[in-house]
Amino acid sequence: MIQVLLFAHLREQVGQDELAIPENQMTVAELRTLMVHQYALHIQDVMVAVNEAYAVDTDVIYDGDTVALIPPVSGG
Amino acid sequence: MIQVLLFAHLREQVGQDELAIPENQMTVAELRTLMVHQYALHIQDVMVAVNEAYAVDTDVIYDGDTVALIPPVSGG
Amino acid sequence: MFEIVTAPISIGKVIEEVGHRNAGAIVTFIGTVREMTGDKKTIYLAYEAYEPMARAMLAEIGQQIKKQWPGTITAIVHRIGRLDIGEAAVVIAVSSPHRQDAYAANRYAIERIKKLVPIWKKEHWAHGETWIGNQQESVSYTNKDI
Amino acid sequence: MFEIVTAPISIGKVIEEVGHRNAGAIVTFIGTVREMTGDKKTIYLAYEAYEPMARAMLAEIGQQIKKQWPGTITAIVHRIGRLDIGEAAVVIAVSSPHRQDAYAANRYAIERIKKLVPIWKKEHWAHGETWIGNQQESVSYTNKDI
Repeated sequence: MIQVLLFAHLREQVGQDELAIPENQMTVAELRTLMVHQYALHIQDVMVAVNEAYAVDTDVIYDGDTVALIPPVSGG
Repeated sequence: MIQVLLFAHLREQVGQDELAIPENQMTVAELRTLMVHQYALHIQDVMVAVNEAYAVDTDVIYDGDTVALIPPVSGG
Repeated sequence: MFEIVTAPISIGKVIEEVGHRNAGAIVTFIGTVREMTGDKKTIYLAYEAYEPMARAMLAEIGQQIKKQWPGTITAIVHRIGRLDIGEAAVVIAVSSPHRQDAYAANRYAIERIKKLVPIWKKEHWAHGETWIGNQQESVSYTNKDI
Repeated sequence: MFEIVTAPISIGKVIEEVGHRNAGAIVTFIGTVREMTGDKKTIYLAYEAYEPMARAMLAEIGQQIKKQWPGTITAIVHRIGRLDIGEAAVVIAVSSPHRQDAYAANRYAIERIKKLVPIWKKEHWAHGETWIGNQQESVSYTNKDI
């Protein structure tokens, strides 16, 4: 199981602040594709963090990892 | 009479914080010469302010003006 | 001190955190909620964060600063939740023996925050609300006019 | 607010002075008394000023900033008299709708102060005292070792 955290407009669009993806292993790129197809999210600008660190498309996500979709930030 | 204010090491060197110069009119350059000859002050680095504004050597000082010798500043 | 808080930020405490006997300069940046952006009037802002990651990244920025400008000490506090006009959203304090480093490091901190730290603000305008989409504050990617 | 004072500076009050509804950024510079300069240990500093001219020049720096960076508001307070290690000698606060201007204007203010405003500091070391001779803090022109 992979936990996916949602923030800002993604959270509002999906209507919940996290999703549970029933996978044991997938790449970040595969997760992106899933988000687009299954939830119709626009995530070109969205960065992905795995266990609180930014990840690239080829990084692998494992069962138990916490993934976060990070839309362009606007703190400060 | 021209009042000359002294600060920092110049004040300490002369031993007083102001001088009264019995002149009716002189240039800044002439005042500088006077300070060097009469009080043995080293004033190459010293700026001169007349009535609280920085002045150049050719500016004229008149009776009643307040002159200040401004050593290199070190505020902040 | 690298914190995400919900209560008003005590600017004095953030400054105290970086002051020490060999600090000759302390530069602080306070990001406050501005009323007008162009001709749009903000009523209030709502900030949210991915808190554990945001906190860790603030601390990491502090570490990078210490490496790049030795002798500096940095503290960063970012507030989340509802913020009204004039309130401080972020306070960054950097102390240094010399002023050049304190300015440069402080500037670096806010630029990194605006690029990388997972915090988002939603502007509540007079006639709608908008998630602000990037650190340049120019592009928004959703705009739900009510 | 452009002042020469003898009492401790309230940093919070200087910041409040420049905060307003359209300030998105407030940058402050606090110049504090540093203990070590190279391997020399400062015990305390004594600042003196040509007060009326210093005050007028601080206000003039504020005017120049307003012209060069429209929309900024500046406040500068410089303390004189005896200052101990860690105490604030000068506090400069600049607010601006956008942060770049606040940093640039603040930096400009301290550079102008260190070059032009008639304020002098005398360092009291463990083994003597020295009038500090220029804003780079590198050349002293008298050095009365006791």
